Amino acid sequence: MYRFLRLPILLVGLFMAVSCYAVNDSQPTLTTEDDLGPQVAQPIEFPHYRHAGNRNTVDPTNSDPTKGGMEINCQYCHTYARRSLTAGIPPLQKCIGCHQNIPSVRDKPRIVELFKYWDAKKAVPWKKVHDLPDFVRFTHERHIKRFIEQQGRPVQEVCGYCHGQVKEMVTARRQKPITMGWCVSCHMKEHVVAAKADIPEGGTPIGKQAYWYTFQKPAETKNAAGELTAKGPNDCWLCHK
Amino acid sequence: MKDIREDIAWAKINQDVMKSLENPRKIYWVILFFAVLMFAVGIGCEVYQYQVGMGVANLDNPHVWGLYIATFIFWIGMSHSGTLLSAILHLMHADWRKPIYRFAEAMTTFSLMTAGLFVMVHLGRLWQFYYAVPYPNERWVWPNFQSPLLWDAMAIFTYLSSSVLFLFVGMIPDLAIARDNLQSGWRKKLYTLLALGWEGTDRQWRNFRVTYLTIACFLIPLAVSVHSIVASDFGMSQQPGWHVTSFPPYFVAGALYSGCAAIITLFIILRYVFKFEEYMTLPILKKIVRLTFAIAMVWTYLNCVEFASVWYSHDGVSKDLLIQKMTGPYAPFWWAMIFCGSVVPFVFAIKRFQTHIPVLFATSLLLNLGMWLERWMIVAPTFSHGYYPWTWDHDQWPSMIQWGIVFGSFGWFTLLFMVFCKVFPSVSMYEVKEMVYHRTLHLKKNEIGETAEQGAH
Amino acid sequence: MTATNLLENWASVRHFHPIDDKPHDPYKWAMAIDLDACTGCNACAVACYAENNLPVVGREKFLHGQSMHWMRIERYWEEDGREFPDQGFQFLPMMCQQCEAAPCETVCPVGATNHTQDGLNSQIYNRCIGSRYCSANCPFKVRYFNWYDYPTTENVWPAEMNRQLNPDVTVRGKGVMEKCTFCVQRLRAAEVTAKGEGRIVREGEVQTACQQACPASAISFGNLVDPESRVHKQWLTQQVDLDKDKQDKDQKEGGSDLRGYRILEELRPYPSVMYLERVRESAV
Amino acid sequence: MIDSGSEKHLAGHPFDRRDFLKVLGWSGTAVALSGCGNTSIEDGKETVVSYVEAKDYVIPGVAVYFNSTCAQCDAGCSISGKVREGRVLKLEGNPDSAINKGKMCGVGQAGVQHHYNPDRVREPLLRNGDKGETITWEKAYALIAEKLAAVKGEEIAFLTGGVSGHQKVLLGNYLDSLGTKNHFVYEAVSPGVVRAANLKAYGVEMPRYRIDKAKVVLSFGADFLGAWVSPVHFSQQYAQFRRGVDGQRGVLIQAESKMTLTGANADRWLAVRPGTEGILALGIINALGTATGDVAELVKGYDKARVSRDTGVEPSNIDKIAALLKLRSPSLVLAGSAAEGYAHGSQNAAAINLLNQVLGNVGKTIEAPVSVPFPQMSPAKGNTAALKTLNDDLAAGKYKVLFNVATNPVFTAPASYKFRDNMARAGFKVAFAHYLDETALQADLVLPLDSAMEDWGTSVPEYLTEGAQINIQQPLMERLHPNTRGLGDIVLALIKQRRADEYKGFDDYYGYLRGAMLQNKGALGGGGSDDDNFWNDTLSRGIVKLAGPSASLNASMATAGLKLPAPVEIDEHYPFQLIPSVTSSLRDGRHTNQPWLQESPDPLTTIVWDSWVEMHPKKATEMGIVEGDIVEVTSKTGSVKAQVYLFPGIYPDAVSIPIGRGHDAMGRYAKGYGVNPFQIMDSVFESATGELAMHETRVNITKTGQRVIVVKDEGPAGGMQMGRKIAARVSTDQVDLSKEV
Repeated sequence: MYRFLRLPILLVGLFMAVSCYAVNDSQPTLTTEDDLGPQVAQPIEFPHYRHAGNRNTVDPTNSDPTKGGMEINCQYCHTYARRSLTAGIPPLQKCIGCHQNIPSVRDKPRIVELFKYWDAKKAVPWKKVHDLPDFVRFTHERHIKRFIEQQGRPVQEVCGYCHGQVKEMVTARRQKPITMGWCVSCHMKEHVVAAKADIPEGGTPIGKQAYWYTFQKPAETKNAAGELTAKGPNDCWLCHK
Repeated sequence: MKDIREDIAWAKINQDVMKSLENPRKIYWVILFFAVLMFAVGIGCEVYQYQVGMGVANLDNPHVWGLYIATFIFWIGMSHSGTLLSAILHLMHADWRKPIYRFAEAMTTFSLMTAGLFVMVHLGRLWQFYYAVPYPNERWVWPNFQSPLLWDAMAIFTYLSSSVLFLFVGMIPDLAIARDNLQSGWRKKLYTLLALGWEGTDRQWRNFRVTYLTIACFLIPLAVSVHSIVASDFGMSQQPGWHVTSFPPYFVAGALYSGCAAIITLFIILRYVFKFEEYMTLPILKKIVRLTFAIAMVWTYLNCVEFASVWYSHDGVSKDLLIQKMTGPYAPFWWAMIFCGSVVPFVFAIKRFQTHIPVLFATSLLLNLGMWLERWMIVAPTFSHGYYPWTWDHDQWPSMIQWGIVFGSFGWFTLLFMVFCKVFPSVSMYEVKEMVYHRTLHLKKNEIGETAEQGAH
Repeated sequence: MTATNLLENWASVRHFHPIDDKPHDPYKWAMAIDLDACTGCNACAVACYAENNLPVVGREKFLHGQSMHWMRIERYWEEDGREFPDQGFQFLPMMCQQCEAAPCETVCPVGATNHTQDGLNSQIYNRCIGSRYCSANCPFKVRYFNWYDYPTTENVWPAEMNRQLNPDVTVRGKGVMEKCTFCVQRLRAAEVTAKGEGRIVREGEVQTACQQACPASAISFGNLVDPESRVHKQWLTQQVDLDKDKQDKDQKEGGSDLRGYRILEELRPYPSVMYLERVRESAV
Repeated sequence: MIDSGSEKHLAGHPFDRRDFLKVLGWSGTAVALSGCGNTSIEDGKETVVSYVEAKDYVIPGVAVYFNSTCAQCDAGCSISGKVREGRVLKLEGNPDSAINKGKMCGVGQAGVQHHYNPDRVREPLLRNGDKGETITWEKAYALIAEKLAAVKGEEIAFLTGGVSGHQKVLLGNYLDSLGTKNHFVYEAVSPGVVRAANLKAYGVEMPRYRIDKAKVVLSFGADFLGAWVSPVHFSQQYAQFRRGVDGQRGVLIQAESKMTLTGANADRWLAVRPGTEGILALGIINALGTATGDVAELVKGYDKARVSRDTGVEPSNIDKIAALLKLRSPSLVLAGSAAEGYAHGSQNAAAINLLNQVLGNVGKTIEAPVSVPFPQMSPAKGNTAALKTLNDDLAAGKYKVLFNVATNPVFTAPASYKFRDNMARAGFKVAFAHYLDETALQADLVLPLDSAMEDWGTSVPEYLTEGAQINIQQPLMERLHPNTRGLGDIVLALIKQRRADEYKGFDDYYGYLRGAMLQNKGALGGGGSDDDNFWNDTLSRGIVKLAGPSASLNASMATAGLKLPAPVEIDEHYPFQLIPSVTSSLRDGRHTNQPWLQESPDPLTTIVWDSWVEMHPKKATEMGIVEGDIVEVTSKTGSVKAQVYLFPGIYPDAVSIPIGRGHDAMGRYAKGYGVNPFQIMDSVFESATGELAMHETRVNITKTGQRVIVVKDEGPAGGMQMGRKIAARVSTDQVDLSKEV
């Protein structure tokens, strides 16, 4: 006899469930290590682990190419990152510059392939792995300045925030979601502000604080360790323009 | 004359209304055919516009809104009459509403749906409309809750869902009747599903009454708010001609006005097409006509209020605009609006015409035209004569694509409405029975009273 | 913005009006245009086309009023019945006034146009759904809508011509609103550089394209908060304040002898562009 | 910035000097055009841009600026090209240049649209009936050699625009080698008459005008803000002039029959009866009352009443101007195209120059010009008389081979010249062309030229400002089309056919140019520095500044021969004077195919993409003409049909049609838009110089009955502000400018 109430109850229940989800879970799942992007086929299978990976402690000369890397700084090759929006791929000249002096691997297939490009004076057509939508203008420069140069954090850690554990990969593969919410989630966090003590006289207040705008002024926010913290800027026109 | 024959049998009511579902007059199919045709034209235009860009509507840079927004307001306005007839008159115990509220309610729902379409059609990037929906998303961005347009979207959506609910709830007993009158077929299945197991028990009736009344009470403020919010799309902006505090009541009055006019039109059509002469009687029509006349006068008054407030304010720009409306390129339309909206309704004041079907039909169409023009006159002239003289526009004439989509919307509405009337009982059987019952009760009372009086002597 | 953001500090996300207790710091980009120096030559408008990837819409679309010039040069003269405009014309470069209390911002249903912390009125193309409410509410009518998909329209950017497109500026597709950005791509680059060096952007370090091109140097642009900037000095001298009600000269009886004014400032959108009136020699 | 000398060797490969100019990772439309395209992360779909070799300063995502010279007009502004990933994106002004000081006009900025223009000629084309057949350069050179071998030196003619610098030297040598002296330097719009009048009055063709020093500028139709001589430079001076000398704001008075951009900026604009500018000048001398001797004698008859009657300028205005000129000194009087465009143009200009002398401006606001110390590099100035001579010679069948270097006389010669037909009389016509314009279409062989962004060169502007300078032009990116060539390269290749021994040391024009520059290192200010350093330094600056010799002004008040005709009576059949106006964005029509310029509204009428006939509203009302009416403008020579725009800034008995539109070839943005007033221009010549008198055509206007909507930026409110304070104006007595920043 209450049959006619079934549909309304169902509808109301559904609505409530959706609402509860909306309120509770308005911040979508963001960072997961296993959220791997697709494996991208590259013209040359560049071994990141070999270049950037940790040294093999047992065999410090790294004679076995399958174990241990050279611990080369990311910025040694991706030199544009600290000066430009894009991290870029180094000119082929850079690869050759080292490899012409490493005769031991000269006849390895990848290196042979590399020299083929060099002889033909053709750039290697690397595929983009972290390809953001065209209306997103992420700046590498600012993030490197902020975290590596101002705060002195390790390079691989800083790059790894967004690129994951590249030093363990062969060719790079996307590990983080890199969606807008994911970017924003980091900008909403309270980060430690590295106030360099030695800002020269006449340095502007902005030199001492990591953030642009006083309305988000970090000055009063301190974390448990007593360090100043602040959120990242929250301005659409930083990335979209 | 009486609103309805008191001697009409309940079985005949069932029979008549159920018959309307089966065999309307041939003209029904003609109307349906043209509705589909018009709708197809509209779809074609929209597809073209989607592909090529909004430019095909011949809108331009200062003049960014056109017929879409005007017609949007028009349809929103249409939706008010249903609420007026079914909810307000229900609360006021106006008995005569009973045979006609169902289709008025359907009209509300469908004109809201049509209005909603215009919001979409109007968007430059229709495919991104979901950005305006507040839901948790991976972008971590909410829509702008300050924007009247967002309030609008929400208000319309709420009103639409409530209207659908109201229409549906009010139909449950009738659906049960329809279910019980059929033996088999898809209709039987449909009615069975929708009747929600209605058996007509006392308890069900009691719950039904409460539910219905509650939704009715809920719907009235909603209806007023919807059009007030549509008005605030304009009133909250600072453009001359829009920035007027009297806009919300003005819009609501206009809405009721156009809604009533539309009811008269549809009344006449339904009465003929579905052979409802017995139920949609001329005395009822007369009542609507009088109501419409009253609202027309309210609208005229509010119109004058708008002009007066522009006039006594020291806002030169608004004054300029008003003069421009009266004398500029839009003058023919503006005067047509005044004529159709304020002069034509005096036909309704003439007793002879209050039940004269051809005259009423023509007049109601004119009123609708006037109300549509009113919306256009709100939207367009401000763009062509705003604050900044350099960007004053030539009279911006809508392209055929824009007209096509507006045209198509009428097809879409007619299509929905006609299909509804064919599938669902468009006259409320149980309420008409109630009405007849009440009338006979009244008679009986009179008889009893008379006898008692006689007996006293 | 997240739900938390929404619930906690909605107001601070939306309002950066000069009237509150939150002064702009360290940047507030503003402009001053000297109409007495402006010759109406259109160099600024062409510079804007070059810098900001503006489409050339062609004759037909221009006829329909669908042109896309972010910066337009308006030409006025006094039509008081005289036979010749013998006192010359007045030219007025008009573009988005980057209002502090911008009428366009509050009405956008999706928040595609917002106020940035450095006092710009941002327009986010990829967020825009094309309701065009912002343009409807703009008293200056300086917002331009992409009525067509110009990137794919014939002869807008045919092969080779498209190589000129500035990679720092999004090329807008159909259905989005656009407007003058004060060359935000240049501002942001300068801000990032300055910040990396622990200082603020210096006067003259960044120029808008129109300012850079203007042969008569009629346009000055800079950081209004920076006391060293020319714009700051100009605004100060002309007693023009972002908050219209704080302008001393308006209180002065009999008007002032200062040339600075902002267009439609009586509506109080607090525009960030000050114009200096054109001067006419009274001796001839 | 460009490192050429120190060739680095890396793994056996020499470092390519111009590698940085290569386009980096251009994947068609995808990169730039999909602005609102993909909305989510895409992995592995696009290719990353990378170099094989790169200079340290080449960073993807960061623009590099290279200095060069604008080639859009002859003013010689220095530019700084923004280059990213091997693409030139934008042209900005080079702040080091004394001419433009970092500023640019619209035409100059549209130079990128010339470079990237889709309608450029890409291959050498040989006429085959009505079609052009693609041939190789070798074949083209061989063909030229073959044709030249068959003719005598004097049967060869060269038609060019203004040339200067090493190009001029090389071209001169080539002409020498051919044994011809027939070099015609032609500019359709040139101040030829003014040059001649200046030479007479001041002893130099083009003195330095110091608008910035003047307190009053009285300009007789010199559109120095729009299109006259060096507009960007003058605009800067103008801004200075408005800001004031000693706190006093400069006053601009413009007298002309059709308002120009400069006129629109004037404090007082005088509508002068066409052709009576000289009379007005003499009338002002008379009103000044300071002249003595010959001059006083000359102006005696020019009393206010007569001058006012002749010129249409009110006597009160003449008084006011004379009073102002007396009061505020120094002043500057300019003679522009409106004064020189008549058969008595020289007389007009002489009278105007006389006014300058009477006012004592020579030496104050009219200064001696400087010139480069290399006379062979100084510019060959174009004029219209050259074309007239060439045309007559062609008609007489004097030439068998005609070389045309990127000029377009078929478009810019008056139809009465019948240039197209006369050109056909030359047996073999070679066109060096950017576009297949009207003239190139008549050629037998079309050689595609590099754009200014691909080519090497040097130039010396005609109008030099502070000190002499040689402008350097260098490639900003690699060739867009592999088969175009620089003019220098082509001439070098051709001269090698004649004098192989002399030029065998130069592989290409770049080599020639570098060699020539290094040879004169000392004189070019590079004495002491090593060759590579000097060269790199020169390229990175884009300008070589020199202490040039300064000519001296000779201020003789020669009144001899100065005789002004009375204003012409209205001709019944042709009641209007036609004023072909030069607009600031289209000039002589060579840039019409650049869409930014087509869509750049004309500053005065705000019309885009079309031509118009400017008419005074009063006259139009009399004739029942309204805006948008299509009228037929008929002269003795021909007629054109165009829309009417009612414009009060014109003398009522004159109509004006702008020059530059009305192409029937050239490209998609030029062809079919508007009309070409050259088609109805009568062949009347200035009596002293033989220049084409462009303002001497008289026309009749008839309604055709058609009407169109004028495509323009202004709305129906026109120039009215409707009581709003939009473009506000204040008079000098109500404002205190001294306190301003």
